[in-house]
Amino acid sequence: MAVSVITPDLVASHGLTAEEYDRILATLGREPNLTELGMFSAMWSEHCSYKSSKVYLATLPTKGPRVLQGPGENAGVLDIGDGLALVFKMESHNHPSFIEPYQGAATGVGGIIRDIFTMGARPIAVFDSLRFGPLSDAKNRYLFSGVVGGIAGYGNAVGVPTVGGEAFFAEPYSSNPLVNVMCVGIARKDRLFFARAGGVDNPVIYVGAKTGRDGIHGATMASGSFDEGAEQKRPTVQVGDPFREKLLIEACLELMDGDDLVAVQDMGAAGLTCATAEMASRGGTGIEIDLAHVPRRERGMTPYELMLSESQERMLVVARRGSEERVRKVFEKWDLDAAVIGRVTEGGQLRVLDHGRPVAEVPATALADGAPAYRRPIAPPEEIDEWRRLDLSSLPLPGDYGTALLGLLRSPNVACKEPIWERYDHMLFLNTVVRPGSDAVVLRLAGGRRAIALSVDGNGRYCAMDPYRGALIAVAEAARNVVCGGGEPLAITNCLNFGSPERPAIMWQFVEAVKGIGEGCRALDTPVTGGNVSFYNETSGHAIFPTPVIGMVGLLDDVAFATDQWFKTDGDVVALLGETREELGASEYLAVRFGLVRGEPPSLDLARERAVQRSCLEAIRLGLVRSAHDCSEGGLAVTLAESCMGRAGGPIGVDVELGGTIRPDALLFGESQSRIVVSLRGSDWPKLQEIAAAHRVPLERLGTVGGTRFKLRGAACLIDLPLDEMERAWRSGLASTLGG
Amino acid sequence: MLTAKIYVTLKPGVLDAQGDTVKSALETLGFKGIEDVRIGKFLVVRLDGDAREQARARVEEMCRRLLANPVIEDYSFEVEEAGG
Amino acid sequence: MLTAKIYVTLKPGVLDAQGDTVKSALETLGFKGIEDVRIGKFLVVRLDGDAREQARARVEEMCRRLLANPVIEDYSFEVEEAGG
Amino acid sequence: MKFGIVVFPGSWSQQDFHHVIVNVLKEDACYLWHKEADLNGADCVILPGGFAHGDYLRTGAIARFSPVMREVARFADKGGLVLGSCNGFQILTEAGLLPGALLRNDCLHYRCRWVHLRVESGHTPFSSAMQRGQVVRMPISHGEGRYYIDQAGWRRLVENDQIVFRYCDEKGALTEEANPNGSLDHVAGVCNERRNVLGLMPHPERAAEPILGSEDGRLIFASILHTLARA
Ligand SMILES: Nc1ncnc2c1ncn2[C@@H]1O[C@H](COP(=O)(O)OP(=O)(O)O)[C@@H](O)[C@H]1O
Ligand SMILES: [Mg+2]
Repeated sequence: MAVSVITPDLVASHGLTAEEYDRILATLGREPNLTELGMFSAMWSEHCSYKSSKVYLATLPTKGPRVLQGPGENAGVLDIGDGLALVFKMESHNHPSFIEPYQGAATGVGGIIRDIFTMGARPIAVFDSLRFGPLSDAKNRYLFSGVVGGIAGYGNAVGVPTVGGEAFFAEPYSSNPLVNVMCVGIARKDRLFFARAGGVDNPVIYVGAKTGRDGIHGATMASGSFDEGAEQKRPTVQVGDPFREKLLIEACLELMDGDDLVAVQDMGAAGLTCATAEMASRGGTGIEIDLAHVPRRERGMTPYELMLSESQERMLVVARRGSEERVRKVFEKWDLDAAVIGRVTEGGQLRVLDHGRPVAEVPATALADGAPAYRRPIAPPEEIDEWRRLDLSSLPLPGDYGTALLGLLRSPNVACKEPIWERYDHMLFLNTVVRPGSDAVVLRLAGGRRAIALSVDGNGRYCAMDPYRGALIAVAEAARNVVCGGGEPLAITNCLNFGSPERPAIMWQFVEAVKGIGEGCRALDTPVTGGNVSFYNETSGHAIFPTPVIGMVGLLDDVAFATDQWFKTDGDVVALLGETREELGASEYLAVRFGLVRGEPPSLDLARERAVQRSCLEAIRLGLVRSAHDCSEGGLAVTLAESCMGRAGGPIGVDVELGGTIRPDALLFGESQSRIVVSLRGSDWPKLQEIAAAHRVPLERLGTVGGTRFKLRGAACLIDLPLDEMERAWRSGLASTLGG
Repeated sequence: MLTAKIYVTLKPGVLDAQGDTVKSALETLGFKGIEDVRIGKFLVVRLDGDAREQARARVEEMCRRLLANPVIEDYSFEVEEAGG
Repeated sequence: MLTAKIYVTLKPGVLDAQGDTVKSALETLGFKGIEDVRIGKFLVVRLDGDAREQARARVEEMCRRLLANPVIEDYSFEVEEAGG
Repeated sequence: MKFGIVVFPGSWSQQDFHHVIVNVLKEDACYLWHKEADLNGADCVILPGGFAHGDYLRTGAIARFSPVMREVARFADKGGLVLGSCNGFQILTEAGLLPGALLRNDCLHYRCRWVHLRVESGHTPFSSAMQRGQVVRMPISHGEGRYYIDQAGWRRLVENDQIVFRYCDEKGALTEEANPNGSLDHVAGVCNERRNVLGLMPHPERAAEPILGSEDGRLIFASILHTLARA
């Protein structure tokens, strides 16, 4: 093999440290050539190797009676009964979206969808969890509308409905927007596929788009924080083709119905390198490919480029020997190029040839799992105690609480998100029983009574003040949202978005957040089935809020339990499960009214959280609950307002009286956890009381649904607003921020 | 009155899924010998005044700031007397 | 090798919503004196052979059958030596 | 009765139509692959929503050349019932089976939402179960649904009573806000002169079960079934 001269600069420019390079030398017992160096640098990048995070991720609970597949595959898999398996996973596409918002977001959607159908599942829904800097800044508006446009452009065309998500805006995200996408699919339990090569001499088949120079070193880029010179990284932008992805979905699912395939893997980050190395190492085999057979879009591509290209809509398939013809026929039916580029071999070597000439030979496991695992230095930020200090007495009470509420409703973080989800087809497949706009989206499952409820949540502002509690709350809120939809929380996937792990303060945030997630998932019996870590979300040392995003899945045995957050009929009783404490720390209210990001996030008692969720679910299953809406950003007043607005058939009024002697602004806008506002028939009130009592959950009767005004009375505060004025404010928050 | 004709094209090497699809569509229609198809935008902007050079500078700036996406697109343009 | 440059534009009567939006976007960016903006397609088709006239006929047919919709669009094109 | 649902590469509403026809209406349905020039003895042909061929170049522009479309044209020519929804409508106009064209929404973005439609003509095989002036509710989901036709064409539509649905508000008024995409004269659906081909941007299949928010879409299927039963 040709001996290359690998200079320290070359090593550094590949994002590898001297120690990591020595490790490569030791693994190979020789100097790598340039292609091999590139392969290592991509596979050992933070993005692909999880080298800074894996020792901590290992502490998360991943087992449970319903878990068929935990972390480690393309996606997690749950047994949801009726012989069905639910396949789901969340991925980040933050860095590509910062560079090219439309294509970055679009290819993010394409990538996560591939992760789902490679497991044999038909993708049925996408969720998008978004974070941007303030929309007062033109650059942020450009990123926001580009990202939403890309998700819509790709998701609508590929034919997978986008049914829910989040959108949150705060200054730190100006330094790096977050684009996390989750996809959910349904498979037959006995027809699952795994990305494990097997069967020596089985053909390795390349399917889909031709290879170009797209995204070369995208994987290493996704692991490098931005400096002002980020522009130079631009040529690595990948472009998506949702039409070809649709063909890939149909062709692959058609093939997976037969017995011709052994394994399927998509080519995402680190392209052909990652796909071959992971399939081989998972399967305990080797793979040999000849680049001469790789379909290409551009002339003169080198082995280095071919192995590292991140051209989209490409898959690698291991078929049974003798099935080549049938496989080719199916791809031909769907107008897809397929080429046999190699075969499964004995021993664990990944051998890459170019017209028969060896250009790389590396142990597959060395690439896939050989990266070092770091325990980087950890230290809380010096300012943390200062941040957490909040002197309420220094904060004047609002003169007019109605005006204060309108201010919150206008905030993009609380405002109506319809301008976003209206751009997404959220009805395709006829499953959407509870549409976006409510706490959880509820999707019925074909051929049965069952349904699933889903929500994605993560409050970065809480995590900035206390990453442990913030992450704990993210898990609790996601579960609470699912419960409000009528679902029994089953399991989570997640996306952990942080700054540079090489900074002790950031690493501390990460470790604390992982602790919080583990704690929450253990307490709520919702194991972690997979996820994704995105570090280096910062520009010139300015990092984002630490932002763990939780994707929670819940199950409804009967779709009849599906519940939404909107009040239904005049005369219904409005009640609060849980209790309101004087907690204003890290709240939306402080941010909107005083421009303050400080104080401790609300406390969370997991036993209480469980009890509240149990009570709500029990009441829903007894048919008592007309609507259920948990309290989150904006507190009780906003929660009540959201139950009045955005419902089919126009807004409906409410008239409530709040007890309690705490500061009125905390009473109205504080974000105490473990609270759910429900509405029910008056005649059902006693039954709800019994349930709450049985679970030792505080229950307060607040008032009644009806009328044309939003009326809210407390000991020391009053809100009395006409519905249309309230609705106008709420709808104005995001109006015309997305452009044409 | 001046007319600016602006051509916005995908940078070489950037995937043109639309162009590729149109190419194979033309081939199924029986057209042969097509090397490739690239699809871009054609903008016609009509401008007041008749100072060509100033106009060129303005159009250049329009392309840079809004009409073309420098990440994946190139642009070129001509400025002519209206009707031209 | 020949290159066909094809321009597909919306018929004069047809409202160009995108063009109008780009116009106002340019105006908010501070550009003045813009009469109007029309947005069409710019296709570059590279063809084997070098028989210009035949090529013109083929491209004409491509436009008629696929590339433009006569209900809403007009088209025009040039055929040049490649690279040209 | 047997419905044939055409599947182009990039179509995505075919499963939804299939579900409604088979599970809700308890009728027969089969898929018609676009490469096969055979309608499989279908009594009514449906062109579903989606992004056939990615909607590249223009929506429906490439799909109209699929082999199956020759058969669809022949079928329509013999008086067979053809229904195109969303992308199906766009394909039918590109194929010249329906007048006019569908352009980018005037808001320039994709819209997925519920709309109200006013029935403008009950005199079609697709609307006979509805009264003129009746207001029905169905979802739309498209980025290019702005109906356009030139003056002469529009006059012909009106004279021949070919406008079947118009976008309106819940009371049936043709207000500006009720027109979700800037369609000419609020047109949401039109038929051909012979009245056996209908195209509409809304999705009747998404409004066929109470749990999904409306059953109004069933009126279109009911009309078709009624017509076929009498034939
Ligand atoms: N980016 C988005 N894409 C799709 N739906 C969204 C998006 N952002 C918010 N939504 C929807 O808006 C509703 C309100 O969102 P949010 O305020 O985050 O709810 P919650 O506070 O209960 O988590 C939810 O139904 C959510 O699915
Ligand atoms: Mg909620």
